[in-house]
Amino acid sequence: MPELKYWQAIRSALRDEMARDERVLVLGEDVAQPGGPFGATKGLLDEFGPSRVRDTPISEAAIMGAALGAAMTGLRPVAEIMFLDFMTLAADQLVNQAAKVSWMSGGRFHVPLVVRTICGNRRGTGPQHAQSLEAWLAHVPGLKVVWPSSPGDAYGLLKTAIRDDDPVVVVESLALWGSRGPVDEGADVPLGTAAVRQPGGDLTVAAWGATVPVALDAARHLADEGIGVEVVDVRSISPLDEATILASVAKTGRLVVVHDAVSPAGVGAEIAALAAGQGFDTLRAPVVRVTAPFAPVPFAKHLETAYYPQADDVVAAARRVLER
Amino acid sequence: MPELKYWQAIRSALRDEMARDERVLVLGEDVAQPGGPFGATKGLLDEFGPSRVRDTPISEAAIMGAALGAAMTGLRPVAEIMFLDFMTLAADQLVNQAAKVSWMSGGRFHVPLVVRTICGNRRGTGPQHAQSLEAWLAHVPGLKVVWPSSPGDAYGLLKTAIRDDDPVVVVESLALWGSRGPVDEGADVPLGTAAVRQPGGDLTVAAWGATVPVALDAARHLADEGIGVEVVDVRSISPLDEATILASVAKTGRLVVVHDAVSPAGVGAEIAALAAGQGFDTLRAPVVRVTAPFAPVPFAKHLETAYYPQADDVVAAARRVLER
Amino acid sequence: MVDPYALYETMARIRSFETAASKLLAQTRIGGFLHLSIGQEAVAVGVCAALRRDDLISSTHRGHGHCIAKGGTVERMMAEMFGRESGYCKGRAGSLHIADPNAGILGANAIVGGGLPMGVGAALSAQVRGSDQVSAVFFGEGAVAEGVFHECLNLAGLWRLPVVFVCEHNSWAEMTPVTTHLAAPDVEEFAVPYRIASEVADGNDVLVVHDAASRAVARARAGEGPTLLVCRTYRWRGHFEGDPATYRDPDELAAWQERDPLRALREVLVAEDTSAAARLDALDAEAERAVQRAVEAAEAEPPAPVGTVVEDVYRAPLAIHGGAHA
Amino acid sequence: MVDPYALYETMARIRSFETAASKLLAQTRIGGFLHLSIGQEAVAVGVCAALRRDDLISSTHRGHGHCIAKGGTVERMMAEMFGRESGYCKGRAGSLHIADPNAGILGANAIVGGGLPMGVGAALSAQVRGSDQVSAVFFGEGAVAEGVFHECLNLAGLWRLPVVFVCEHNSWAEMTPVTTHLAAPDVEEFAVPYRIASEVADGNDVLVVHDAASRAVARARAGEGPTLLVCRTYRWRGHFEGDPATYRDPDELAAWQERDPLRALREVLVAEDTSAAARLDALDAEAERAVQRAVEAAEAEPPAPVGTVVEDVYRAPLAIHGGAHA
Ligand SMILES: Cc1ncc(C[n+]2csc(CCOP(=O)(O)OP(=O)(O)O)c2C)c(N)n1
Ligand SMILES: Cc1ncc(C[n+]2csc(CCOP(=O)(O)OP(=O)(O)O)c2C)c(N)n1
Ligand SMILES: [Mg+2]
Ligand SMILES: [Mg+2]
Repeated sequence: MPELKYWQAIRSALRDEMARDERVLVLGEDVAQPGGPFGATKGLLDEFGPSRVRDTPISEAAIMGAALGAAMTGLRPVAEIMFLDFMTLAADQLVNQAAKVSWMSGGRFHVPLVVRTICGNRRGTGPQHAQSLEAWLAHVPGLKVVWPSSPGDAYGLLKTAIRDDDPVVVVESLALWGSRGPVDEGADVPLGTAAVRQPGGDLTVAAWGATVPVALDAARHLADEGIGVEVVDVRSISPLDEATILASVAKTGRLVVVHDAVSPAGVGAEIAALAAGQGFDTLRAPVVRVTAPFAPVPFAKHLETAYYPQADDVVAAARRVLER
Repeated sequence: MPELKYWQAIRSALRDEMARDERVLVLGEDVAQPGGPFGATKGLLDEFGPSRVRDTPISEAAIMGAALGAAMTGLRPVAEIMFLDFMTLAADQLVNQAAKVSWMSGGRFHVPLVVRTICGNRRGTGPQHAQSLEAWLAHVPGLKVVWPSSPGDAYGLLKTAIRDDDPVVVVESLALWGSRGPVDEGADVPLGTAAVRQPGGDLTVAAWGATVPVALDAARHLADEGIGVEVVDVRSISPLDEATILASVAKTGRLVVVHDAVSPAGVGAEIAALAAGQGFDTLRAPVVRVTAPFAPVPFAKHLETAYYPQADDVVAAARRVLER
Repeated sequence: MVDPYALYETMARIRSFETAASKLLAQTRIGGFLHLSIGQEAVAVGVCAALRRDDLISSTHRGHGHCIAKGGTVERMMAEMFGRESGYCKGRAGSLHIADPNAGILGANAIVGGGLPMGVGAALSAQVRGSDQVSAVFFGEGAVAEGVFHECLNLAGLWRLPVVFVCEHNSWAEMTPVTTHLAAPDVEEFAVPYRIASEVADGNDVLVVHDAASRAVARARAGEGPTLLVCRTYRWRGHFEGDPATYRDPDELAAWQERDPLRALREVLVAEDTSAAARLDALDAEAERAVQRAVEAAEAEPPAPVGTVVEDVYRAPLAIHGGAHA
Repeated sequence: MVDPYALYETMARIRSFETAASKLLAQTRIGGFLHLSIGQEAVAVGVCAALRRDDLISSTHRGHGHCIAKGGTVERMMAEMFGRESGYCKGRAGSLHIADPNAGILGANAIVGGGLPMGVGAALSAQVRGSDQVSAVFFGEGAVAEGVFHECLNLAGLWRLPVVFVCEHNSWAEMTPVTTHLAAPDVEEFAVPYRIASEVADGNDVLVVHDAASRAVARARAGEGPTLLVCRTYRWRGHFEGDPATYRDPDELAAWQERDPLRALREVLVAEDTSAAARLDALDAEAERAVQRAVEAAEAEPPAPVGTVVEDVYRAPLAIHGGAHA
């Protein structure tokens, strides 16, 4: 298995799918000639030509909607919305249109659309380039949402997303852009599945994207003290893999959720609610959410570091939960 | 105390605040000459003139952003975004701009902006005019969000919102448009407070907007069986009145949340997570969320009726929780 | 050459359909928001007659005419208004969301301007696939104030996409006149800064609309890029059924009613051929019968089963979260 | 009459500030995304010199020049880049978000086109309050593809708001040339369908920009409505610091560097007056010293306290939900 960087894995998935299926089209700001704002589409223009790899104007709504229309009429577009924060500009096209077309048309139109977008969290990009808006996406029927935390998943989830017949938003972490890992080009990663990154019996920590390394770090600390943390990489934000999360909570009885989004009505709330609902009988301690404070994302490095959950915060939360 | 209809209460609050404070400005589609798509701004143009009461083009982003700029420079605008679904078109201006200006400017600019918007749920308006997107708003630091369930609150919350120095989104229910109730023009309703609409000792039902009557209805049914339901009208979606909700759960040990939004990452999840976190030790049964299914809002009356939570659904959920 | 009787027939079918829908709503036999295009039929028919069946349209809240003209059947449309499973949206989404891949209808739309990008996307698809399909996108002049209109013109202009932007310019957006919602009413001027072709047509003359649309479609099909086609017309009814339209001058309405697109075409045809009147009367009668049959059939069907409301959210069923019975 | 030496002085301050910022970033003494306007100073200075202190501007991701020209101090701007509490955003939001009510700076902005509506809103406010304040809104030609630009032109045209739309047309949006992102590069043409005035100015000639801006501001102040002012210019640096800008032809850059706005003004002044050179050299030196002092002062300050990051989210503190220590 080759080792690739996160962004190379993305590029590799795009390349492989474009080679396999001529219906796949890539469009977005700076994706063609420049090869992507951060390199993830480098080489595609040369290999697949200007019809299938297109630089767009700075028009997020039109990018999303044009990709939608193309998806309804025989193509399988991969649209790039440069930063997740800019999804606000494409929100009508995504939420009121793309997500509803299958349902509204009585299942007669399908929308094999992939939207790639970057979350700039933990990379000094500030309040308008680093918001974690996955909860918005999870709240929209008709969308699927994934957030890979490793090059392997970046490859596998994107590939599966492109082959899926429904709109899938793939959120990518700029913070993980240069991280390396094995990429199995044969293996698909099914949408809708979480992955247990580390088994453990005392406590479940659920995380995704850039908080997975944070959770694993905390788990290592706690392992030194003989505490077994099960780290669940949620990975599929919508649909949630409820079974895997509930099974872990059933085993450990304790749940901490870590995410970079703010807390109110975040995906952490959904996971906590799941535990408080179907998981209630197995829950032995309060569910603790370790999240960003209810404030925009600061730019200055030292403030940003303090803003996002760190391994220490997860360890502290774990201790509180384990006291019980 | 006069009895007013819900929409009349809104109009009355606008009128009173415009008369009191000449900085208050009303702008939106069809709000001036036509008096609002559903009458809530009737008469304001005549009384306050075309400078302060403005019909806009169909330009949700510009409406929101122009109101923001006006709020930053000495006015107190009340912008109308006709339906909550259209907030998607103004989302950048609301989320990336208005909500962050105070924080980004180091507290030097303030944004005394009110955004009024209607949710068309339970009124046959279909998939693009009836979404309950309050969870999106609750997830945005810098916004306050309220949803009145009665004429009294429609008046009181709007008035308080106009006097507030932060951006407040007021969601109004078309389903309650013609409902009547007493309006105390002297009393302010503070933002950030829930209201216990009916006390009870056996079970807490949290609801807002058009599900408050549903919850009260269910409570009446259960009262006949000797079951005491405490109905909490959440009313302030952000910030949540955590104390009132937790106090009720501490008393009853059981929580059902009812809302018209879909379930995943909804405000119901937040309230369930609150119970599973700070409220865990008082919780004696799983938290049940009674919500719309994970699908767009149907147009046909019989489908819409089945789609939204009804009193029977709340009663059934209550029974399940009370078995424990 | 287009057959003017075919144009008339389609206009009559739209007129009958909407007249029936208006009555059905007044009788509460159907529900929902109903936006009628009575008086504007010539635009829908003139444009769609210039299209092939495999061409695509994207429509609006005032979309019955577009859908019928593009080949949507009154049976399935009526079934949709009644909330029947045989409706275009399986009865769940209503007249604001009619869509049909077989007839090339991407969808009506309840978001002003919301359908423009998908129409541009269909044109993009045709271009990428090397097909000569054309996409026509309907919108009211009110949608010109939505930013997305401009994003679409720019994209279509840049990529020279085979799309015809059809503005149904009826001078009103809900209860607000164009003088209040556009800085200038001359929508066709927007073609200039985007370097796209434009056409202005009398939107109440179906032959004129058809001519202009045919030129636009021919350009698109030949790879010569988009056209902005502005048709001035007028809606006879209120913004939606139930709107008394007290905001507008009755004389304004009366003047436009004088220019009824059906009557206008009838006069042309009758002037050409004395037997035309009878033929047109027959078409009127047949249109009404067809709609009547559709109403009866739809009404006789059972309501769409309640369980179907959670279907088709995704192509393959997912475990549905939430719901009242969760 | 505008004092050209004052114009020069401000351009020199901007040039010094950004040159220093570039070095500080390269030395990792500061962090963040840094978009420099070196080469474009004449637009910021020409426009802002036509404004009063109580007029308002709304700025962009490339906003240091606008902020300095409008009266932002290099001390507080530099403190912001260093993440100090004395910075304009209390060190929390960085150079992309500088705002100052006292200097009439509504804010820089990291969303392309995001600042346009608030600038229009400031003009609306002035109109409603009966003030004669004017609002100037800066944006790049890339923002013309964002729908909100058009919504703003329409609204401003309709209401004849006192706003000047200033397009800094540098022919590039990130790594993409204008030919790829606009159907036509002639942004000034958008004034026509909105019936607003337009001006085209050589964006590297501060006197020309100032003249055009002064006319636009005068119209706005007189209640004659908005102007679209398009200034052709060029950025010397990459899109952001760290971008090697390999996508563009070095000759293109070289040609524009020949037209350095500071040097151009210097040549004019020296031709008029032989003592000018010394005076301008002194201004250059003073600009550099001022920036250097600001750097030293900012660097000497302690980092903004970590707790301040949750302040000012609301005017009155609320119970903050969540957070790592919840
Ligand atoms: C985004 C959005 N904003 C507002 C509305 C409410 N609305 C529905 S139709 C309409 C007027 C549309 O006018 P126009 O585009 O001219 O079409 P017409 O009704 O005249 O055919 C408005 C404002 C909406 N449906 N969507
Ligand atoms: C809504 C949005 N889309 C995309 C971006 C990424 N982005 C930042 S600057 C830029 C190019 C802007 O070009 P232009 O407006 O011409 O300004 P210039 O950089 O040339 O000064 C882009 C695409 C963004 N910040 N916001
Ligand atoms: Mg109209
Ligand atoms: Mg540019």
